[in-house]
Amino acid sequence: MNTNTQNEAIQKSGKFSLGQKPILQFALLNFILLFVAVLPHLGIMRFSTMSIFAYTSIYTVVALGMNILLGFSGLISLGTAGFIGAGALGMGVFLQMGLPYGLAALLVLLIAGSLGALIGLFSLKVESIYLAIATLFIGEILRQVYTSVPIFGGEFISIGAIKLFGVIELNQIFQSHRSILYALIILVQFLVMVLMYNLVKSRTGRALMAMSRSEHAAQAMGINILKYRLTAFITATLYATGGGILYASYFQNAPTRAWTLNISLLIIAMVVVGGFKSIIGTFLGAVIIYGIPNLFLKDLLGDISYVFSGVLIILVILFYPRGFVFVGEDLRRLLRRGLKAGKREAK
Amino acid sequence: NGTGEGGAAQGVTDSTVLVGNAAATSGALAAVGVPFNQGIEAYFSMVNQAGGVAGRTIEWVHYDDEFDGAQGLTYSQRLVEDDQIFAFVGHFGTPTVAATQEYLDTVGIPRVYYATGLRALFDLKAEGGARASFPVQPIYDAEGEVMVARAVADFGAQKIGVIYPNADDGKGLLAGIELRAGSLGVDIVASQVAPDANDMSSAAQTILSEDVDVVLVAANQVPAEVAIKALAAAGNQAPVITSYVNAAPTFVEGVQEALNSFDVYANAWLQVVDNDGNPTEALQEFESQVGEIDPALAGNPYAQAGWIAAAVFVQGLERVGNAPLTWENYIAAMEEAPVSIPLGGSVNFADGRRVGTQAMSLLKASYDDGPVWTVDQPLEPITEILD
Amino acid sequence: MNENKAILSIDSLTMTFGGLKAVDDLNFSMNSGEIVGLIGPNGAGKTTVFNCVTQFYKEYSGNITIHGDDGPVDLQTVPVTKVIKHGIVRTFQNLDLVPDLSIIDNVLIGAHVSFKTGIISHILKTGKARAEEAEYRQKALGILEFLGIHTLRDALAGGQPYGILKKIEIARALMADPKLMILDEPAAGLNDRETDELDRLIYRIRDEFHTSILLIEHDMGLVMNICDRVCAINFGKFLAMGTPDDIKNDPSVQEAYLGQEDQA
Amino acid sequence: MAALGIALIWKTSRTTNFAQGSIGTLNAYVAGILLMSFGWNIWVVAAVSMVSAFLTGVLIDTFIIRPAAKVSPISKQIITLGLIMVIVGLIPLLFGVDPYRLPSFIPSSSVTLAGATLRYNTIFVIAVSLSLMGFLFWFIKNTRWGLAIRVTAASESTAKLMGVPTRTVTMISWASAAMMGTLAALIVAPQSSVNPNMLLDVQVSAFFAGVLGGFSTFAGPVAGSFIIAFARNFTAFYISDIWGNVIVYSLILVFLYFKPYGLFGKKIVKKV
Amino acid sequence: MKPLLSVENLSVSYGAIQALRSVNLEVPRGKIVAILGANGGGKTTLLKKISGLVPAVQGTVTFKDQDITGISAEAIAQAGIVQAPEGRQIFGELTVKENLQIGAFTVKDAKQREQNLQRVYRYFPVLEERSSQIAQTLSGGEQQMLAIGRALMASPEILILDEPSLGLAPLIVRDIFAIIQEIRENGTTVLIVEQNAMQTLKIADFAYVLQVGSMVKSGTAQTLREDPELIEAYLGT
Ligand SMILES: Nc1ncnc2c1ncn2[C@@H]1O[C@H](COP(=O)(O)OP(=O)(O)OP(=O)(O)O)[C@@H](O)[C@H]1O
Ligand SMILES: Nc1ncnc2c1ncn2[C@@H]1O[C@H](COP(=O)(O)OP(=O)(O)OP(=O)(O)O)[C@@H](O)[C@H]1O
Ligand SMILES: CC(C)C[C@H](N)C(=O)O
Ligand SMILES: [Mg+2]
Ligand SMILES: [Mg+2]
Repeated sequence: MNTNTQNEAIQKSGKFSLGQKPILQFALLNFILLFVAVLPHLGIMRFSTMSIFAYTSIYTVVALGMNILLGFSGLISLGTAGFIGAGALGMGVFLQMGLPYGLAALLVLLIAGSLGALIGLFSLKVESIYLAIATLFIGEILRQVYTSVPIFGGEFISIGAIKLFGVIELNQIFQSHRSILYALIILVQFLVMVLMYNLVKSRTGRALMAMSRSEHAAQAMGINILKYRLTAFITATLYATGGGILYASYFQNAPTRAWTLNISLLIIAMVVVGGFKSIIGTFLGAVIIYGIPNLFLKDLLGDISYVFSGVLIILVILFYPRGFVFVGEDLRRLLRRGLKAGKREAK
Repeated sequence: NGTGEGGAAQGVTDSTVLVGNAAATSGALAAVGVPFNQGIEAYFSMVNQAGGVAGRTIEWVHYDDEFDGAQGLTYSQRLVEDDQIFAFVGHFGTPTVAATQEYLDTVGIPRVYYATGLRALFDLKAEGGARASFPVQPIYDAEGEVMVARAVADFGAQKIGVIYPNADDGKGLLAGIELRAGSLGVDIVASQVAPDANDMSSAAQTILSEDVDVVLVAANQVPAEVAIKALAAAGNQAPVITSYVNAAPTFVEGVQEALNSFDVYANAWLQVVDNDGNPTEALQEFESQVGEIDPALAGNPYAQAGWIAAAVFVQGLERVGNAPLTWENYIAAMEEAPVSIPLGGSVNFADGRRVGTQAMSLLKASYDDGPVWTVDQPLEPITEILD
Repeated sequence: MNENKAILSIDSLTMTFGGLKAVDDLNFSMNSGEIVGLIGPNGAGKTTVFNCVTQFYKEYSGNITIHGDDGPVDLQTVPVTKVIKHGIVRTFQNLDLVPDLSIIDNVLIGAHVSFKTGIISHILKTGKARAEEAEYRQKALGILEFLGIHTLRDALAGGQPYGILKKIEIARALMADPKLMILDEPAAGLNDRETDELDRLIYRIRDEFHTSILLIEHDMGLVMNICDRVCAINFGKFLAMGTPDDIKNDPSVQEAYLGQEDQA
Repeated sequence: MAALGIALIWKTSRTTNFAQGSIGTLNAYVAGILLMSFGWNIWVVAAVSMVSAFLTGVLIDTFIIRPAAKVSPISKQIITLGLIMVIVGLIPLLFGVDPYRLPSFIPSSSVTLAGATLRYNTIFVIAVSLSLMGFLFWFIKNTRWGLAIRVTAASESTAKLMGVPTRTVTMISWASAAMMGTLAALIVAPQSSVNPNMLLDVQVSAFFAGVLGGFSTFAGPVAGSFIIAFARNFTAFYISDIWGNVIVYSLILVFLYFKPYGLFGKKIVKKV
Repeated sequence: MKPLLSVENLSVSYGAIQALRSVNLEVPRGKIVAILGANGGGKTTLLKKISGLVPAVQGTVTFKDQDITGISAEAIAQAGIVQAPEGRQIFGELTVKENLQIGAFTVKDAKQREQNLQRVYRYFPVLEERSSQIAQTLSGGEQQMLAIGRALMASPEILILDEPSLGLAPLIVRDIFAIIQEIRENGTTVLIVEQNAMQTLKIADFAYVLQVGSMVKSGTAQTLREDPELIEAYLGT
């Protein structure tokens, strides 16, 4: 072959940017995040800052589901907010009915999962912008149901302390409980990251990508488009609903009016800004979209922080069209260049 | 947490007292949150310039919660735990107030004035930490009752139409309306609308087809305006009464075309003109103070609300005077006698009574050279209107 | 190898688009182990025939039968995604790969239906799932080696030269252990030397993977070199079928497709 | 109207412009401030705000959409989301927090037609949208520049190879979309008021109208708009306002399932 | 005489991959110039650069004595350099006729456009038959004809063809080569990339060979046709 030199170059540059040992990366990231639970007790960080981290991770879980759709399957949903709402309000309703936490979560996931399957069915018929808007319909319908059906309480359902395994009671109004809740969220985030990685690196991940990038070849290779659309949508709704359950567990309150299109768009923004198909990138996306404005911008800029959040989204997309996760590559390159320069100087 | 024994509470030093709130000051609800906070700041700076209260100046901190309850809770916790404020002044918005109620009750920190009519604030006999809660604005249920009482007493209505959005405000008002209508034995024709609808013509037609004597527009701001426009388009002629929230000049401007077909009234818990139609002293003071920030704020009802929130809080401070500034003492001071509301009547917190202001007037909208609300019925205690 | 056993037979196949008869009452069959070429002018309906065989088009009339291990099967009763289970795989005239997957992962897509472990065991990465994944990865690597592109295995498919992309498509098809491989213009875009290489490759595929091959090609050099038999069609209709020499000398084929001998 | 603007951007960039409503709102504020500070006639104000809408569109195209040429369509949508945040955030800073009022184009008089009262303003609105729709439809379908717009949407780089000045094409379409959004805002404003959220509901409806009618045609979104408006009023009147929406949306979903490309949309055949 | 188009010292990279290394090329007016070479040699990249679709790392492209290295693709097309690109890139959702019409976007004169259309229909009658068919549903070869026809619609000064014979039946391939000659007779300069080397060298005036991004041979078509090394290395037997 006369293209060998180029091939090597391709091999180097074309590598999936998850790094060599992604699972280790996830472990490391979540381990560091776990420390956030401790810092406030040492007086190094405010508890409310930990809460911001908690919501960032909750949104990460939701956005990971969106990445399965958007990044791997080339599908889109504008109804995500409806499903986060389903998780939160569903927990509210079931917990108020006195169901144990685990059962309530299971039921909520089951219901939302079947709704996701319904969308999957739909997606076989409807494509591109029509699909996007069909999901927007579903989001809108859910939103209207939440605000009009009396069992959702009109404005909100107050959940209060949650009971795990019937014994451990966690009430977010106590700081130490908040830390435990936060740690649990990080744990779930870690699990979700690992499971997602395994999923997309398997036959299913390949099938999802083939389905969206080369539908005909996929069919010829025996990939059943319906089955994988269902898989994609069910997974995404389960993640979104799971995020909603975490939200309800941490916030211990389930508002009915919060689940607007805007939330769904922000979730998509997390994926886009962070990086399609990248798990770490999705987390970075959530940090940029939710974390940074709440951690820094608001304190620094006050009321115009909202404008800057918008500017931030636009800038990151302009400079990192493939996702902010590629900042890692840039940093590494800079570092290498710096090292080289340093060596040269040393000589 | 909270109160140090005998000594001062958190947020209190010899020369300062720190208070704050979390409010929506960005995004769509900035239109409410920004002037509201400016009203608060205007009052505090007036007090501070006059040397503060009992030797302490008032410091003020606020966070933007984007009208999101989760952020509202996070920032409220920051205010309590990290910034260690003495009290919330002007706790803002249904989502945040709803999400923080349990937490703040547990902490027992004083909250003076809620910028919402959230029904859950209504409490005839508050105890424990809930006693630190001091709602000032009317609560929707109570105002709903007033609406019906007015319709019957002042307009002799037998059959009353109601347009209400499917939200806490609409539902609260409706609950009050139904309660009072039941006891007065009048008929109600209620039509529900979506709070964000741009077109309420079908609701308007439903009401009109029933031939009602008075229409109650049980809604806030934009939906109320949309509803009144829809009523005009549908050919309504019956008088309309709407919520106190709408008793602002800009609202009249919005519905001015409708005034050709029927009269529009609004409840008001504030009285900014005296019986001769001249601006009250309280109003002049308010206008001159906020005018320093932005002259446009003078007619802004949200700025007025913020102003009131700060004023009510300061009255409590003044009552504590030189006694140790603790939560206990503050709560006792607030309960000890009715607190007067600048631009309005007064509010009585005695014996754990937490029901908001108890006096309302009736205003009538007109538009000649500009938008005006004129006093149709003076400020009366709710109990008297209801009789 | 049972040379004369039919593997695919097409009986009075007709496929219309609106008013256009893209395939018109076509009959031919091929035997197991055979390399058969399908030729004809542009728009003759060749790709359409492939699409009917692989069930991308289902509204055809006539019969397409695959003679597999368990007797003849009417392909029309088989959903498009199950065609591969009857040993038929294809490549595409306009390449159809996943650009943002590595080459080896693209090839692994060809093993999609072979996996026995399910989604749950993949998510949990059970030992079985791991072993199976490794097994197919090994197999894919073998095929890439066979095609001489194994050094590229971890490169992304997108941005590779045309010739490499064609080989990836072939590798993906081979992953499924096909009994019948259907190639749509495998030599298009290759230069003469690369086409020579392809000649030999196709033979080796037939012999080492024990498969029959049906191909469409406009490169007459390739067709005449490697095909056991050639079927020519025009305007969707059967024109002639026979050995390459028969076809080369068939006047109707010359007129419709090849042009006069002296210019060829 | 809003539906048309979205359809136009969809045609030219394969991007759905979530900021359509916000751009319209922004320029409605411009109209509002002109009206308040100078007391100009509503027609003049409308004309000026259309010019400012045009400029907004051009600015957005040059500073945001153009540099993002290499960005995937979904990312472009997210850019428009960022735009919403910028615009909604800027409005209070630029125009203060008070809502503005805009009068109707034609004062409130009405005509009774077959039992239903129609205000002249409504008739005017319908007439304007229909003629604009007709013109656009004709333009895109039958002119050289219309073809250029469609080609740019399909593949910008190939369009360039054909000598199509794609920059101008996208700029003009963003500008006209901004104008349509603004027109929608000016039409809606008298019904409610000029506030940052005024077009939220309208915009969602516009999307719905688009799918119902079919995005690939220009008649579709308009027909869709009228059908949805009618169906909502109908169910709202006979059932309830809240459930009305839910029912209408669900019905449309069912409809879409059977006619995935909308009333007028055609299925695009893909060749293997 | 100065060449109509010339490329000097041109290098192009895709990220880490260098696709062209200091390439030189001259295209004289009224001639057919062929670029040959193995897969991945950089032929398409060179054509893309000439059309302004990729940025250069170094070097210049000169057309009619003007530096067009940094000019936008549409300006280059308007100046008269038009390409039938690799992979056809027809507008699949438009009809055949609309595809042809957009090809003539730069032609201001309606009469001229009509003339060009008739000429394309004469070359490829099947396109006239299918003028209202959605381009996506054409057969592979028909799409190829459409791509070539679309480029011809622009009355280009330089016509660039990237593997025009790809997927075409032998008879049509012969037609294409005849058409290319006819186009040259009419005064259009042609720059062509082809795998079909021998046939191309028969009609070309000059030829270049690209290997792994570098120009390794160039000369008149005549000399290259007889170069044994070339026959051995790139053209096969
Ligand atoms: N979906 C379709 N709708 C309309 N016509 C179609 C469709 N698909 C194919 N055709 C027409 O049917 C005819 C046969 O097409 P097909 O793709 O089978 O040709 P082919 O023999 O493969 O040609 P080529 O060698 O050029 O690839 C062509 O004229 C084509 O335009
Ligand atoms: N978009 C791209 N991204 C990355 N690498 C690319 C891209 N396009 C081309 N390349 C690489 O650049 C080199 C030259 O490619 P080019 O397409 O110019 O070759 P070519 O001579 O036209 O080949 P072919 O005969 O396959 O058409 C190849 O190694 C190819 O892999
Ligand atoms: C904007 C707020 C001050 C008022 C609003 N109606 C609420 O209930 O929250
Ligand atoms: Mg074909
Ligand atoms: Mg090439």
